[in-house]
Amino acid sequence: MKIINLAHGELMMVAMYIAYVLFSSFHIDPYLSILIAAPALFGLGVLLQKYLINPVLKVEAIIPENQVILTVGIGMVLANIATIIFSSDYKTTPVEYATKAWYLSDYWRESPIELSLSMPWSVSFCVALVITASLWFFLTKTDMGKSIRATAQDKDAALLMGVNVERMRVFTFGLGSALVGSAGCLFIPIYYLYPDLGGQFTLIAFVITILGGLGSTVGAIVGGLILGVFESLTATYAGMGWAPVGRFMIFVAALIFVPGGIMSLFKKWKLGK
Amino acid sequence: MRKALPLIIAGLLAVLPLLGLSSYWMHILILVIMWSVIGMAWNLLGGYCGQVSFGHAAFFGVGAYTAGILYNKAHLSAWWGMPLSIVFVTIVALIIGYICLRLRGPFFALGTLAIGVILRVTAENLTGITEGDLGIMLQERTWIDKTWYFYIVLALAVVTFIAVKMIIESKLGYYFVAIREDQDAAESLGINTTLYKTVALSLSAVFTGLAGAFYMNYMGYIDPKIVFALHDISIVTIMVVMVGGVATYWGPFVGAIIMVFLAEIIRTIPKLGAAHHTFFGILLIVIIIFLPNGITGDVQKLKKFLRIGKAA
Amino acid sequence: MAMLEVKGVSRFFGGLAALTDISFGVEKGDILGLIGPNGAGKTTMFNVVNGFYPPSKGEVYFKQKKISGLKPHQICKMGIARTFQVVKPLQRMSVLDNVIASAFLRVKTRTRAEEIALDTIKFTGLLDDRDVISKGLPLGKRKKLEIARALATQPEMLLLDESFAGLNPAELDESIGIIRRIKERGITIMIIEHHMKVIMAISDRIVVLSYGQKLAEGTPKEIGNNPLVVEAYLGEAESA
Amino acid sequence: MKRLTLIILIAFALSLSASTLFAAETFDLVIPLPLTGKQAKFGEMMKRSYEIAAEEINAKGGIKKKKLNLSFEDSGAKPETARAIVEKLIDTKKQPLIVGEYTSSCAKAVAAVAEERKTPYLVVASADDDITRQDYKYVFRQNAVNAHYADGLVSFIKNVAKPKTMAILYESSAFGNSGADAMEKDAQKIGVKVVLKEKYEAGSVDFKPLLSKVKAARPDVIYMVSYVMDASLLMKQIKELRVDAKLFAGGAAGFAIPEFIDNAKDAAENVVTASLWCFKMKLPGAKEYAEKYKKLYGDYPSYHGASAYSALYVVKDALDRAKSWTPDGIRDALKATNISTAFAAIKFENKEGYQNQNFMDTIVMQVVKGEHECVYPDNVANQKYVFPIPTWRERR
Repeated sequence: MKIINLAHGELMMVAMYIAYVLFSSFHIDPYLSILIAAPALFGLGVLLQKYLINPVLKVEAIIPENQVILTVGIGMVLANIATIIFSSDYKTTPVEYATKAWYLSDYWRESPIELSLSMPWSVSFCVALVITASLWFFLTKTDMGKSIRATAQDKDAALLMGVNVERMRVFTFGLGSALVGSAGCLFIPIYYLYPDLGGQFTLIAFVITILGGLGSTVGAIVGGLILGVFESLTATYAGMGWAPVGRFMIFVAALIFVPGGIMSLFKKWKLGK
Repeated sequence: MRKALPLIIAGLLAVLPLLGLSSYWMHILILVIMWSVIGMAWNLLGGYCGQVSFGHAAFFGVGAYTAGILYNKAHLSAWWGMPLSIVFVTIVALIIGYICLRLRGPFFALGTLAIGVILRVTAENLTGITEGDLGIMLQERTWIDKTWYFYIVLALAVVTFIAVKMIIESKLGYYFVAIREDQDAAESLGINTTLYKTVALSLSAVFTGLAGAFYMNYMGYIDPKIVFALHDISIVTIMVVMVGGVATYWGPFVGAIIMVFLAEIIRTIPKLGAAHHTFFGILLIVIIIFLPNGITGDVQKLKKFLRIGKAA
Repeated sequence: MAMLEVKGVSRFFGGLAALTDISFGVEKGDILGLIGPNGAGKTTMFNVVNGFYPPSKGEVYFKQKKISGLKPHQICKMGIARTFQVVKPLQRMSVLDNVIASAFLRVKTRTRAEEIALDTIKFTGLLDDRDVISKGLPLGKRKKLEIARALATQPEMLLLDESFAGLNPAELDESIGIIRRIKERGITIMIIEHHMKVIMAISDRIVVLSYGQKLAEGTPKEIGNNPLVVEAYLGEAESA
Repeated sequence: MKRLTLIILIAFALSLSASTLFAAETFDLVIPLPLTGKQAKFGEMMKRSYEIAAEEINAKGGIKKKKLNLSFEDSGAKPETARAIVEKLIDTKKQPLIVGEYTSSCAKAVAAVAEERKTPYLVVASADDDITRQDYKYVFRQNAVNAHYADGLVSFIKNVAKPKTMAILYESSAFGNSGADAMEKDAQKIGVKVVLKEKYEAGSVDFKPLLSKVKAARPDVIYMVSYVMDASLLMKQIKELRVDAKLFAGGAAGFAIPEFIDNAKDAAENVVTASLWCFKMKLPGAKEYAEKYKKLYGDYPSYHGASAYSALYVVKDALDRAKSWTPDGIRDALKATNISTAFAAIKFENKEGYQNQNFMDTIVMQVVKGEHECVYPDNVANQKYVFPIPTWRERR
């Protein structure tokens, strides 16, 4: 949709607080709270887009990036409100399986290598995969999804084809918020929570999206994988203190050399064939 | 009257220390003026040339570290950082410009944001040069009294103001605005957009860096998380200009007054104090929606708005 | 001697050819009309000459110097100015400031630039609108502003991309007058236009493009009689 | 326009007058703290502790019959704001002494102002060595310096664990850096070889690349200097990767707060950490304070809170003794401080290049059956340490 949302991490933070409240008051498992947090975030996203971002897109201003700065303001407000409500204490949802893991050597005594698989990480991974797959299906196979992609590609053309661009924007932003909301629920068992947590994850989200290619679901996965591998490499060979430098270097490099992201390379390669 | 306004304001500011203001108010004034300088610098690039940078902390930090490293390694007075920061900041600006200025619009914003973070982490890791996270502390600041700091930063502000005004009213200014309005059109009118964007970036960076070098001298302590801060420097810079007025001479000054002075007042209101981020977040949102060019940028709208309020 | 020479220019986008092996020349002081159906590659041709796209193959020469591969601003500095089909005024600047900005190409001081700008504005009939913010101008005046801005760079050659599209008859006549007077100043012109009558009336020579290929070249008369052109383009246009 | 100016003026006037009206019968103390931003958790904990102490002091008749009236100002962990607050306290509120702040960078800014303005400043929880190494006459620090944070732990390592090798992991911050450097030196002194010393960015999610390196280096001791929750993530992932060592040791901060155990759960078991204080240690007042805190806020405080709590007693003691409530009078009184508090015995000394620094014994806490216990040194310990510790596989 070409809307840059620097409050993305803060939205995730909101979802994590929802999961936290559900867990601590009603003992609802964080994974199950997706069912509540995602729709709630969808609603929040819709409201934000409808009453704040869409109006700004229409306002004529000298700086076209007003919309980006607006989301900074939204992020500030969300984080500060969270501080006021929940104080700045660190919260966690201490689920039983938080430190469970499966070990290869437990099943196979003489295994030559020690392999381990963390349970919450694996569950989060699988759920994330399911969500991504359904998103991909939704965007490519359904009418609504096609309208969204049309709007993203060419707003004016979509308008001419009878797509309600504004509604699509609102819906998409809601969808994006719901997704990041689910991510928050998947994340809370392996991480922790405090009001200012958002910022760093907004940045990581951008790195991944740009790496993979804006507007590409598969690209996001590829981008995530590349970033993961690259970060491990910098951490191993240059030291973990340098990992953020690696992360943002590859980001800037991608912005400049592969502006369409990795997926555009694939397309080119296919075309070339 | 209009022409004399800068003189009057500079004059008024210049006699302020003679009134025997407490050192607390002097501190606030110094911060207001320092932020005006940074705001004016950002405005040159963002407001006039249309390149929205989310990484001005990079230049602020390099300026501050130039002063800090000179003091720490070369055992010179940190004041040498002011002239020398011009050189270093320009070099950094040229490199950043070479990398980021080929990006357009929001991608430039994201690119500069990333560079800001890269510089911070680099400063944290190059412990041999920057002392890393331990930061650099001046054993003794030059003066205890704030009057001289005030005049130095005021002089810096006046120079910046005049420079910005001269630039904007010259060929450069026309070119900057042309680039902001339409990069393709500007290019086809014979404007070397890459060159002039780099010029805008470098000029903006130099003034920001000077403010950074001043900060080192004034505050006496820096570390990477302070001077390369994404939120506390880069984003506050944008807010100063957005709130005060985009592409106006006085906007950054008004913005700095609001962001420093008003922040100070609101922060100290009991109970509500902790919510000052909410206040500024909402202020920013309201301004972007209703006065998208800031308070001085949309004076007409503001006047209309206030008049309606009175009538009702 | 040709002012501008296009030699075997091709331009591909991905796998698609927008221009295929085009060659033609523009004589000094002439008006060359570039016509062809939508999507024929006319604007792409302009973008190649003007430097927005480097040609994939072939070269462009201006006054015997190779300009293909140069940046648009370098080409403009050498003396080729252009207008855009979709007008690109510097929206939040006044008409005068728009023109001053381009006048700075050849002069250093603001006073000189303003003199040139005022001259140009007078020449294009925009004097009364000089303080209007260009965003608020009606289309006809914006088209004139495009021309004024291009002229203020004091070019030797002017590329006009559909400067007449969307004008009412009165504006049209006025614009034709302006172009004739530009020609009188000795400026070479290359023009893209859909208005057949206009193009036939003002052009010295015409090049016809179709699907990225050169279909024909000649005087308006020759073109009017060329059966290929009539079939591919003119006939179609008249029946439409 | 007029209306706007009016509102601003009123707000401004209110903020100035609010605290000066009742000055006669009370002693006003404004404490700068980070109440927003990433450090707010500690600011909050300290704020609550100050409040508990103030209430106790007032219940017993205040300071020289004057009610201690506390208020707090949020510095957001920004040095320039901290500086502004302190300049205001000294100038407009004429506050004769400064207490507070949390981050070392803010404390450095405040210390510089305090020294310049000749107003005593009591540092409560900022650990950076440099703060009391500047020849400052007016800056006092009651918590240990970072270089000594791990003294207790080092002696524990030397006398109990007796390792040959050590890996040091630390977060990228002033606290992490100086903590790691100090441990490296100490390790050398006790003949332990540091096989790996590596830094990470605070707030990281995935420590596995780092831990794989640790695993390959097979150190006997893994020493980690981490703020907040990085500590629990590190231990969780250590457990997951089954990185075994004779001893997992933390350098205070993140390892010493209750959230560490809440979050790391069984992965926290047997981890030892340096600490300045533990509510279970044998120290009069410690337990009472901790219970009061727990009753009000549902959790036990860490040493940061205890230090803040005791700071007010140090202040009260100094004010009681001070010949005059002027900056110099209070400074002289502080200089002569010699009291025992719920945090530690406090006495400001000049030695080892530090000025007006309180030297305290630091302790070792260990997580035993899901709770922090004070295990070392023996004279304050409430329980015997668990050593050697089982491997991860054995714990299953």
